[in-house]
Amino acid sequence: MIVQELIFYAYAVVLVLAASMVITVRNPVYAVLFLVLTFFSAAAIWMLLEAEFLAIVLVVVYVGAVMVLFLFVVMMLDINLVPLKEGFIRYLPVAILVAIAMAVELLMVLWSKGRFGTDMFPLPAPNPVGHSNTRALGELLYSNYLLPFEVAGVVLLVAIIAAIALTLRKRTGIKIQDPGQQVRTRSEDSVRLVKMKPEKPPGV
Amino acid sequence: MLTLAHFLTLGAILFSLSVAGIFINRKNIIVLLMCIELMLLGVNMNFVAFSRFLGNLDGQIFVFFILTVAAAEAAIGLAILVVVFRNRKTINVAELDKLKG
Amino acid sequence: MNGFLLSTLIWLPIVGGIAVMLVGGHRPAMARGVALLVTMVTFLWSLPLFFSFDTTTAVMQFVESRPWVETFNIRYYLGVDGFSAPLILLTSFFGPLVVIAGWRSITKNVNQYMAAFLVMEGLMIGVFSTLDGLLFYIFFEAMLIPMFLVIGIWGGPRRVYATLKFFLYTFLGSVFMLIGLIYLYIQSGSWNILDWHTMPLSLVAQKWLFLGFLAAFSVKIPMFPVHTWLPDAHVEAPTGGSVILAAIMLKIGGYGFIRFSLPITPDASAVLDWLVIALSLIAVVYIGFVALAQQDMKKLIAYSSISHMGFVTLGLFVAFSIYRNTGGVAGAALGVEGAMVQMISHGFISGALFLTVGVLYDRVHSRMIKDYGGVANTMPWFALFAVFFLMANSGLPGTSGFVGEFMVILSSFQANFWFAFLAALTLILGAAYSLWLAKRVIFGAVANRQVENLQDINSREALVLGILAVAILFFGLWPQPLVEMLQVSVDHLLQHIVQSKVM
Amino acid sequence: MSLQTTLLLIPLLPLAGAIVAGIFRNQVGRAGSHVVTILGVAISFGLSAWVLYQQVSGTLDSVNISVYTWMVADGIRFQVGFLVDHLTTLMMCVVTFVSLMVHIYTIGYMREDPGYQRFFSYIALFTFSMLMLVMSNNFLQLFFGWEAVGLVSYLLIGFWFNKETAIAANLKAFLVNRVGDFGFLLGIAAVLLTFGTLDYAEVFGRANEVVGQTLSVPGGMEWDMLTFICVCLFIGAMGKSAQAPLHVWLPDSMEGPTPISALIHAATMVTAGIFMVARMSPLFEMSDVALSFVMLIGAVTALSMGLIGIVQNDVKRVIAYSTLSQLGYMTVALGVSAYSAAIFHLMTHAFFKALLFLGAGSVIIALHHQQDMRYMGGLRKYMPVTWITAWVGTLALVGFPFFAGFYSKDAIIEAVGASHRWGSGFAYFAVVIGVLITAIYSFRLLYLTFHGPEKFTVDKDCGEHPPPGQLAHDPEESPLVVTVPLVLLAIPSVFIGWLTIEPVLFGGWLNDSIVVLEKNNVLAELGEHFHGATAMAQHAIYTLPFWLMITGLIAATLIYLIRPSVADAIARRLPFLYRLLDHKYYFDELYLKVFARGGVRLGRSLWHRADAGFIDDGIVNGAARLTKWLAALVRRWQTGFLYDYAFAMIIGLIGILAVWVAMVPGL
Repeated sequence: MIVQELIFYAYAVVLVLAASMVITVRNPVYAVLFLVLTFFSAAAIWMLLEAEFLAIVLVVVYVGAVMVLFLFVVMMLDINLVPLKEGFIRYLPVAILVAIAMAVELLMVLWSKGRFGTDMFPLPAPNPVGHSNTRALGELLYSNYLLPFEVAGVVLLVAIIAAIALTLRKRTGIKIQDPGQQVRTRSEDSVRLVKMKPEKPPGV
Repeated sequence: MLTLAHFLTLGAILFSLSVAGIFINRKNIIVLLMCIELMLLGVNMNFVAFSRFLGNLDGQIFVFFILTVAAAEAAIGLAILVVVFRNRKTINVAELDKLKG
Repeated sequence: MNGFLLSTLIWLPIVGGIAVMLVGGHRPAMARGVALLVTMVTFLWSLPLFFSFDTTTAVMQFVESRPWVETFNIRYYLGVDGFSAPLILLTSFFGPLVVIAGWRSITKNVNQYMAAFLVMEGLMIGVFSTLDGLLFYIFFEAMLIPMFLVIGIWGGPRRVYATLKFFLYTFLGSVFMLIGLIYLYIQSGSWNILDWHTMPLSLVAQKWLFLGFLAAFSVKIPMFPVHTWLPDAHVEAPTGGSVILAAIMLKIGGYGFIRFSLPITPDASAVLDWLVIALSLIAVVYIGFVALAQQDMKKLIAYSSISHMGFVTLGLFVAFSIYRNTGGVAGAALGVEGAMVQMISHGFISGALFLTVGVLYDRVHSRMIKDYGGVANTMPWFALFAVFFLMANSGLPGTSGFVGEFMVILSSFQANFWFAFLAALTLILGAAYSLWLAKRVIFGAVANRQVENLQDINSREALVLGILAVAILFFGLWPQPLVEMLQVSVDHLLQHIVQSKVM
Repeated sequence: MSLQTTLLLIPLLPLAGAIVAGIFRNQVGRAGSHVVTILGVAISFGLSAWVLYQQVSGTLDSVNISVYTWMVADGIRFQVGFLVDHLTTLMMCVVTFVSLMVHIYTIGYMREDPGYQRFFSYIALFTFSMLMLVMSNNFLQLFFGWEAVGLVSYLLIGFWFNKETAIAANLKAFLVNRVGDFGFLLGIAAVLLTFGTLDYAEVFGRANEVVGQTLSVPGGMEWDMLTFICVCLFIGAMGKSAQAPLHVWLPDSMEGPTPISALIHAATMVTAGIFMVARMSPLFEMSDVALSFVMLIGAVTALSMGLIGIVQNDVKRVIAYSTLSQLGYMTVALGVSAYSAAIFHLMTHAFFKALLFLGAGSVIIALHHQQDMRYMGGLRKYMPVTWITAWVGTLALVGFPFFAGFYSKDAIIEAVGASHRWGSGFAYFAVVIGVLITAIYSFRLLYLTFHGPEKFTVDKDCGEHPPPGQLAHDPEESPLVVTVPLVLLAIPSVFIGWLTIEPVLFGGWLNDSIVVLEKNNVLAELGEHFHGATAMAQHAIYTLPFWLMITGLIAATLIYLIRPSVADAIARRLPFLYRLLDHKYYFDELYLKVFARGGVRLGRSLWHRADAGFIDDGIVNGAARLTKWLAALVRRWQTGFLYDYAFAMIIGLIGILAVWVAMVPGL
């Protein structure tokens, strides 16, 4: 048990520190990298909670795809960083105040009267060996949650189309082929038949 | 001994940190998006923890959907960001005031 | 024919207005012609309201009733009694006059101008003839739109301010009325105004309703202290707009008191009559003084209108004092009839005065008194009419302006000496501002070159002013036909309002 | 021709003349306009005389007919109708006769005026209005006539509307009259409240039933109803008959053409108040307080206005103040219940005062519209007819025995002397001293105008608009259309008193219209000592007024004819008195400052402060400003930046959490 606690605290500290760095570092590239670290730590803690599938998904999908997307964007755009950090010092006290206020309120709820302690939520037994978290999730997802699952798919599709539609730009002044136009071409457009009198050779 | 409260506390701290992040990074839309990701992570943490302590997988299903939607959101958000940057040559939120009357 | 008389009167001008609109802006002559034709036909069509009117009964006549929105029990319910019939006649009478008055002075978008007036005429007739609460509200509000356009498009330099003020003022008042109407509907399950008349109501409910109606109608009439929209609206409105505003629209406020406040909330009226009477007397005296100080002819006439309309509200509400004093209503009918006569008469006189100012404005393009002087030298016929109308405005016996004031003063004397005393001050104040105006504008040596070059009124203007002068003189010398129309309805109203409706 | 038609024609013919001359002025032309109006008034006079003849001969009683119902409201029938009794007939004859004379005179006086037709139209309209007033059988029509004569008076004073003084005067006249009418209307309202009808016959018939009724005035007062009615009605009379302090309009009304001054502001309209009070004698008799009030007002007017007349230089204004003073006499007579004497003086005064005005007008024409007496003098040799008729008029005015004015004025003085009414001592003093004053200003006028050295010079080259006191040619006697009316008016000015004193005053001729209570009947007392008109005149030399008149004559002769420097010396010695009189007791200044300017200033300040300032700017625009201000305030939060909204959300979230934390028990 003590091992688990140690792991938890270790990762929790990393998580919190990384998250703090995300919001404070100057360079967005670093911020993304710290965010990646945060997600890794979170994944580790989820492993502790025996949510193996989600932990892996977090790492693979989130870190592998979304964070990379972030990195791409950050690096692709030529961002002038100076104005973006304006007001950082000015708002820091407010931010700290708000954050502390929020944290204190939340913690007051969480820790008072042992509402979320072992009395109310006893420690669950570890899953038996051979239990597949992925399988359990899959069974649930393809039965009870089939429709939301499909909808999620649609959401992703829409997101893909939207992202493409948004970023696609029609560039003028470049030579590109228009396949539609090529296919629509008819013979009349390309060949013109002209009737003309035969010309007499000169001198006849 | 790890209780539910530990995990929830971690989520709450994550959430509070992301709120502070929104405050101090008000100008930088990229970091704002990241803060939102952090916030979702905090929420997801809660879901997973509850799922575990209640022995109910529905919470994880929910996290699954949240991840989906968050990915979609990040994609579209970044797309918008790119378009904005292309048109306005800045992602400074303070300068994005064309719609203000 | 009687079955559709009122509907025809409402819809003929509205349809005619749309037709005029469709004539298009490039054929102004045709637009004027069609407008004149429509208004003339409307006027002739309204004459049965006078000749076939049964003066022996207070029940509604020329009734039309069919369901409209059955879910909410809203009906298309029309009918007239002694109060509304003269006002409808007044409205249709002014139709052709306004068209003729705008014959030459309006050059921009003639068809739209005429169309606005025709639609307005139809809507105003609708206000006077409807007996369904919601229909009344719809007409009451819809009427604002053409007026808003008329002032806003063909008005003077500050027209935007004036229209906004006019619109917001009226709107603010009528919203309170709408709340009252909805309350009445919820209580009675009917939109029928006549049902509301007989429906018992608690005193508290009546008070709130009374205040709601007061908000709507005191703005419309207008009463002190919600009168300040009127001078601005008048000053900016084109002549025709001023005429309709003064001659008809203000009367809707007085009519509202008669149709809604008094019969629906008689107990509240009796309790709160002091409020209305005090405001009326303030209007008579205070506004009289304010009118004295005006530099702008239209403003002066506008203030004088407010002062004169004070007599209407005074006449309507002295009944309660008389009833408290004597236990009977003898003498009260004089007040209510006086109020009605005053409304009709004020329609003629203020309309005529705005037309005379319009005649000058068309020539000199100024409404300021200081730009005139000695107009009688170059426009003798005009001076004749102007002095006559101003005399009528100051309540000279023999003109209709006298009759209403006389009746109201007689009636208010029965209620309270001081009411009559203050009201009679108008004799001095009215003469002072009217005749001082005459002195500065009509009389005196020719003031400037523009006055020197004035042309006297042409036959078209003479016709309009002449018709009004005849009307003013006729009702001054023989008000009996008008009073006869009112008599039974007034008696019925008075019998009704002295009986408590409190459950 | 039925009686009703006759009576209808009497007022309607002048009206028809007025309409023709006014509306069709261009069609009928100048000659047409005077023909048609004179014809109308002449027939009207003829018919009036015929009615009078019938009544004198006893074939016609007093008539009360209704013409049409004006309105029936609230069960009260308002009618238009005629009450033609002896009083009315007398007035009708006086009005139409003087009017006819003035019409004829006008042909000459207004010969060169461009507004010729308009003028005839107005005076004919006036005749109509005045007839409607005197012939009325109810208060409503009385009020109609009352205001209508006021209207025509307004139009006529301002006839020369290019003259700034004229249009100021007519406005003043109308407004001051309106002050009187204000009281009059309240009086009518009180009559209606008390009697429930406005018909003379019914009201008078029930006058004694309402004695002691009170009018409760909110504020805890109880006023005697009849006194209230009478005082209110008399306030109307004070306006119309120019009694102090509502007299200020009459002298200014002299800005109108002279025929008007004669017709309206001397003979007829200004006496409407006197007529009205006499007509209402059944009511006034019931209230001693009201009668005392009437008498005192009259006495003050008679005395104070005469004094002003002495210092005036404008010939018409002197006569105007004389008219005021004489109206005061009539009012005093009313106050002591000698209504017949008032009416009698009204009649004689109408003739001789019209004569004096027309004579003054004749002088004014001769001097090319010069009205200042300081530029007259010695005119008798140029204008003999005018001079003689002016002497006749003056003698009648000062009450020289055998002249018309003597009988009427002496009767009034005697009646006041015999009265026991509260305040009659003062009134007696006023009317007796008034005789002296009348003599002084009348003879002063005569001397300055017709006698003494010529104070104008004749200069043929003085141009179009000569300075005052210069004439292009010698003054000439006026044409026949002017002198004939003078002569025709001079005749009754001499004889009418002698002829009619017996029937009018003591013969009970007016008994069918006038009611006098036994205790008030001073004329009956006088009647006991009356032994015929001639005897009365002979007896005059034993009375104080006669010798006062002679004193006035001598004083005026000394001061103004023999030693003109004395007048200036007196004025210098008594500067205060002179200034007071010269400024007419400062009434004009007071009214101008307090009422006219004060009213306008009040209006302006109400307008700017209350209307435009408080309501419009404060409340109306204030509401708009408040909305705008609030919107601006709120708008500042609406930055348009997403993060600001996000902050708002977060802070809201924290707030909700805080509330939740605080509310949930046990936390």
